[in-house]
Amino acid sequence: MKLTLSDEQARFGATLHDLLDAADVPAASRAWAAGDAVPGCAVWRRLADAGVTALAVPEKWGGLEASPADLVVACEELGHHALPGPAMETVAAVPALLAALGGAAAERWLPALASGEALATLAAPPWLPYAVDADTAGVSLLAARPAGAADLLASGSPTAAARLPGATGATGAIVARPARAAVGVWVGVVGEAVASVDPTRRLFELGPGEMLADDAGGAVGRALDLGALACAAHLLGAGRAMLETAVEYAKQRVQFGQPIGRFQAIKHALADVAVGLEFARPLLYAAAVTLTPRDVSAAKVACASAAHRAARAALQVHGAIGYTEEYGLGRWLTRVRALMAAWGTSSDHRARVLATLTAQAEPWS
Amino acid sequence: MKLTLSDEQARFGATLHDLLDAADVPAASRAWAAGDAVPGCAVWRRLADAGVTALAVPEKWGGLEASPADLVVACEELGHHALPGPAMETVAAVPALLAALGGAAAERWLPALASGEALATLAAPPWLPYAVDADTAGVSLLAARPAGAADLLASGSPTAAARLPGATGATGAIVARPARAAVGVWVGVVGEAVASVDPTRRLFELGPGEMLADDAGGAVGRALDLGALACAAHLLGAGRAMLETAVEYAKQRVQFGQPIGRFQAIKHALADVAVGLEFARPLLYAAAVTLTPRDVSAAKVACASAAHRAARAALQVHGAIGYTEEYGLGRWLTRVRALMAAWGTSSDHRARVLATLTAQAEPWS
Amino acid sequence: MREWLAANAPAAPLPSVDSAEGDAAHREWERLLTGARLSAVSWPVEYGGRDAPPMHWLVFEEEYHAAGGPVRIGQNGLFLLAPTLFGHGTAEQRDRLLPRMARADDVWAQAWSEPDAGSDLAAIRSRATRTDGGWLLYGQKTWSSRAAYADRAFGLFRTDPDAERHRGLTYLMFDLRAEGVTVRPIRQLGGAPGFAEIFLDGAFVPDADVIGAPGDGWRVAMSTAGHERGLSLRSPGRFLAAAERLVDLWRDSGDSALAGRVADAWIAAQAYKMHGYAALERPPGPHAGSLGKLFWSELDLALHETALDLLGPHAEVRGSSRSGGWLDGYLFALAGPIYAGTNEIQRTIVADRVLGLPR
Amino acid sequence: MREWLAANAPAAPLPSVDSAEGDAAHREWERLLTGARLSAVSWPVEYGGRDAPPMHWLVFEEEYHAAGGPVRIGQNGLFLLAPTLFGHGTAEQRDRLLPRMARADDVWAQAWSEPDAGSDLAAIRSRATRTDGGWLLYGQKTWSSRAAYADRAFGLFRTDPDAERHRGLTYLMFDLRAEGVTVRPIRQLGGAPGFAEIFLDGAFVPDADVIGAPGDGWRVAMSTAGHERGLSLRSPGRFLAAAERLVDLWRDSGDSALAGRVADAWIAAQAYKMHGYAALERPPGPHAGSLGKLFWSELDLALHETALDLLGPHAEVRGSSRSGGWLDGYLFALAGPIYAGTNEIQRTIVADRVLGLPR
Repeated sequence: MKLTLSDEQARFGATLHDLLDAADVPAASRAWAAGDAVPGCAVWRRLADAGVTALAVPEKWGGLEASPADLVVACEELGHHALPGPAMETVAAVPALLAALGGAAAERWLPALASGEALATLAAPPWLPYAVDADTAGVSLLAARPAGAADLLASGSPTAAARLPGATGATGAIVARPARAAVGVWVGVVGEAVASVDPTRRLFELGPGEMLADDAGGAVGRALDLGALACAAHLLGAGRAMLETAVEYAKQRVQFGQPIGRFQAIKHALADVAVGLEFARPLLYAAAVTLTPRDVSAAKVACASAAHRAARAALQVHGAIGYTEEYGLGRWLTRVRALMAAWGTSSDHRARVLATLTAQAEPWS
Repeated sequence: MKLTLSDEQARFGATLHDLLDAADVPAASRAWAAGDAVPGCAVWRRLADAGVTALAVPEKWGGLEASPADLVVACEELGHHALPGPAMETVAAVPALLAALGGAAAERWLPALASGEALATLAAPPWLPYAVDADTAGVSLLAARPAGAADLLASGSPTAAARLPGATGATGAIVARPARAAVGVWVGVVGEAVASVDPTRRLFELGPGEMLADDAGGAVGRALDLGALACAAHLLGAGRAMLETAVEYAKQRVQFGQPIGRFQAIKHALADVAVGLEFARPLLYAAAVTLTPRDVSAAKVACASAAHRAARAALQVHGAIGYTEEYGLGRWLTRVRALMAAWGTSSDHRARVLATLTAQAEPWS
Repeated sequence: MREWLAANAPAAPLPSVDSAEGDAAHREWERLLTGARLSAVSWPVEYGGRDAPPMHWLVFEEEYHAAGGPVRIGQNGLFLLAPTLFGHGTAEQRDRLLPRMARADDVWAQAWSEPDAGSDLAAIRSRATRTDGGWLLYGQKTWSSRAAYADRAFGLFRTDPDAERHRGLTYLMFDLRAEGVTVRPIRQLGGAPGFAEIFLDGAFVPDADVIGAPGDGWRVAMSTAGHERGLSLRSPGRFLAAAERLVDLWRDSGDSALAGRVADAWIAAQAYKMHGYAALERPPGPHAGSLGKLFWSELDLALHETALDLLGPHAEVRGSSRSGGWLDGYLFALAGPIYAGTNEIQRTIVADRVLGLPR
Repeated sequence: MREWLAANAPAAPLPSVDSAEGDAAHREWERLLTGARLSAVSWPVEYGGRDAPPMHWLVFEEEYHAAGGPVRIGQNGLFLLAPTLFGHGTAEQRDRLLPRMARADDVWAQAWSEPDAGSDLAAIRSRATRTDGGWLLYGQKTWSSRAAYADRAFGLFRTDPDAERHRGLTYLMFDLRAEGVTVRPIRQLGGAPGFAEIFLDGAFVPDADVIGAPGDGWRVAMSTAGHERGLSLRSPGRFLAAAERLVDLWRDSGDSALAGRVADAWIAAQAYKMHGYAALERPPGPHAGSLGKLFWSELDLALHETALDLLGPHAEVRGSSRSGGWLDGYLFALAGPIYAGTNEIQRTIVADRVLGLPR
């Protein structure tokens, strides 16, 4: 099993880090949140030049057909810089789904995704009731069961089944688990806009347009798992960024006559953050090797917890300044809060881990 | 509502504290654990002289018919000193049960309980599968449903119903919730001995002997609630003792050239303990006023959490010495661990709080 | 009172208090409350209150939040400045300021923190220099809550530049629209300007707007800080209402795996309520405010984090239609462990002054 | 190996290793393991090992714990002293000591802590004074794990009384049955004498039982401390086996409210396993042991506390028949955040040396 990065992978990550460091991501984020995707798309084009958008695209459609581990390296850096844009969708889930569908759909969009000409987004209730940045993406897909796109079950657990009122999210009523219907894939028709805690995540409901497949449950499930893996990597990168920021701030900020990083309360809180990140990482790499639902879920839970702990500690270390929109920390805080809820919540993924351990049916099969 | 102690109640607590401080409770505990109850019973007789064993006994049987708040004051001091002996049973649950049964049973035992001539114990599965100190108690009662004493439900929740394999505890199999049968009360016949984490809690299974009542669900439920309230007070007292001990130790113990109580990690951990105890106390007093199942459950959960947090922090502050049998801390550590599991676990009581809030049936009715 | 609230409380949430339209709407609401003499029930009748004992005030708060009453735009004034005026102000100050405060004719901002004096409040450097009939203010304040739309502010200024730390400070009130005052709103997570920087360059404060004696500001302020850390700013009502909503959300969700956290949050809200009632029966110790602040700030986070976990993928959605406003409440709760004395400061206070650990 | 374990691992748990009969039973088990050349698989063949690479050792540990293998009575020797002998000992020492260690002919105790040197190990005061052909030991050691029934011990002694703190210390091995040595067992929670005090009054240690150079003991010891804090003492196998048992317990209990904690504990055990495997691919940083110790000690508590909560009222019961041994495991897990460097010390190490925060 390969649980650490090769030198080549480490270099790839460092290259992306330098690329994003040189780009003005904070300015691109402000513009993106305000509806101007131009500076952000420019950064995405540079990432495409570095191969990021081609990683999950098969070679026959102009892609690199890279390993999921390479994908994880790239996605961690996107999270490390809190880049705006539909990252998990463009880099992981949508190319995986199109490649699995193959044929005309793959032919139509995969070359454009690989080259970076188009960004992609996806709605797949219940894990993904909203499609992020559907106003900017060149490819918007909807994966759902036909009966109203409301009952696509991400987990075999009764919990998740009973919980989600569906894409409209209006009632909160308990819904019974419906009889399984085949999962379809459509071109998405952009519907109502919804505001996210992360202002760079411009959420939209999607309705079904042109149908691309009428029975693609397996492909959709694997695509969502790849997206969840990418999301875990994104969370880990964001957590790492917040730890780095908090450590730097704690060295500089003076109160009571000394840098606050000398206070044991600060030291110990940040040490716990370091432990959380350190032990989430191997689960992420292991999931990239196996791609089993259980391992993907374990990675998502662990990375979300580690990122959440990092967010809480970093905010507490910064105090009020961390709570401002102006200071950079908020870009990660809000991203983490949003991604904890997307691509399956920790409740969903914990339930899936237990379901696989206690030999209940595999989801999406 | 009365949520603080009267001056008289505070004086009562102080009197008991002085009484127990003057008694050699550690020596009595060692003897009790070794099977010699004589020194412990001597302490109990002094408590009886101070009125403790008469608090829950009606006046007509020689008791004081005191308020539950007085009971809580006394029980907190018993926990504060980690006195050996069946405290919740003798002081709260058994007198309440016998008083509710009335008649011959009350006549037979209540005067002896009030005067301190006899200690009492109780088994009532599933909350109390074992009777503590049944080898020493003069009164041993078993409250159960007739069909094997295995299905007495402490909570209306399916969780608790499905969980407990019953008094024998052997299989751990899921049992379906049985049809309700009436709750009977028997004189207990001492069965197999079981070792508790707290060596002063000498556990025994009880079998049914002479039947005292064949349909006493309400009385048993109220008695168990009074016992759970007393248990919560005991836990709070134990938590307070551990906080006091840890604070004293942190002032004395020098490492790295200064008292460890000067280190922020120690300070903050103990401050969190103080917060937990401070906010558990008003729930305890409120439950003593209302005696509703919901308030008793809230108090048990909060006092157990506060005591558990105190135990963890106190052990960590003490380090290895806290882990020894010789040093006193272990008396409280093991008592708390045992009482967290007795008189309804936190899972049971949380489920009961939610059941009452979401308007499910009241238990024991 | 319950009927009045049921009849008059806004059916839909008002716009954010930290927006121009929200500011106007919340001031309007306060005038409505004042009309029913409900804006400051615990004040003496002469200032528009009802002389309500603290227990009644707690019940008012429970009813207010249970009815979904809006955020109190005047809370800095009502819960922080007013107690200071009752304790240290003059009759003239009370007569002049309190009725306008109750009606939200004057909305008050806090002006405590400075860039280098956050947790370390005694490090204040903004100064007030003596001038004819009053003082001239210089320096910078920050994290001034509500200052973007407020009318007036109160805070500490150094009047004796040679005195160290918490000596030589004076408690002053000033007009945010006065000459020499520049307010720069700070946008916070979520985008609303919940607080602001205040730049002071010679703004005039008449002697009549000094509270207590010049140089005695630390002592005066600590009584306000006690109020901020204590019950008044964080009455149990808000948490109790949130806990009830959380239980409803949980019941509707059917997510049994989160039952324990829901129960614990509800129990903690009850504990906070009972603790408040107990404090009315017997005055709590001098540092009860620190214990309380640690408890309510963690309770508020637990309530909101549990709710977000119950909301599943809708947890990232702003506003109230899809996520019941929990996300917005969460962003507010995140600030709890930071403001009014960080929780780290509070834990040290508890350890040193309540437990007596060596400093 | 799996078959051998299945065929030979004791069906019922052995008596506590800290009792006379348990000591004998565990030594007997080690001899059986040695016979199958499984007691020290990672050692060179010449000392009774199999030259197994670390990955195979991890797999051995997983299989060992999955099969319910007993506590390793020789673990102080196998996992702490042996690496020190391989790194700093002489060939003569290895030849003389390792085969007896593998067979549990010699069971080793640690002798690090002293009454005033717990977390602050550099404050050691026990001393070794020079004599003809060796050293005489004086002073007191405490929290010496396994010393009640062990044969020999290793630890640090001050050989240069004028040197400060961690200078002037020497790493020595001594016989617990020798003249001048008194062992006083300390009963711990649960009643077993898991550790002991050692009183030293002129016990003789020949030069052959010094490891490394006299005065160089701190450096030698830190390599052992690294082992103690690192993987070797806490291989993932034990936690993985416990996590599997926890999932079984949860499934049988049907307590859905605890599902989240069960899943988190299982995930954490997996994380610890994968972290261990990753460390084999690429050597971890110098303070990985501190990160790991924080993680496994909290993991161990989480596993056992969750299990006790699942056991309901049976959680207070000792032994394995009614509570599956979880309570006894919990008492052991409670010591995790204390020994081998308290978690407070470890957090400070991580903050200072991994994160670079100011000291």
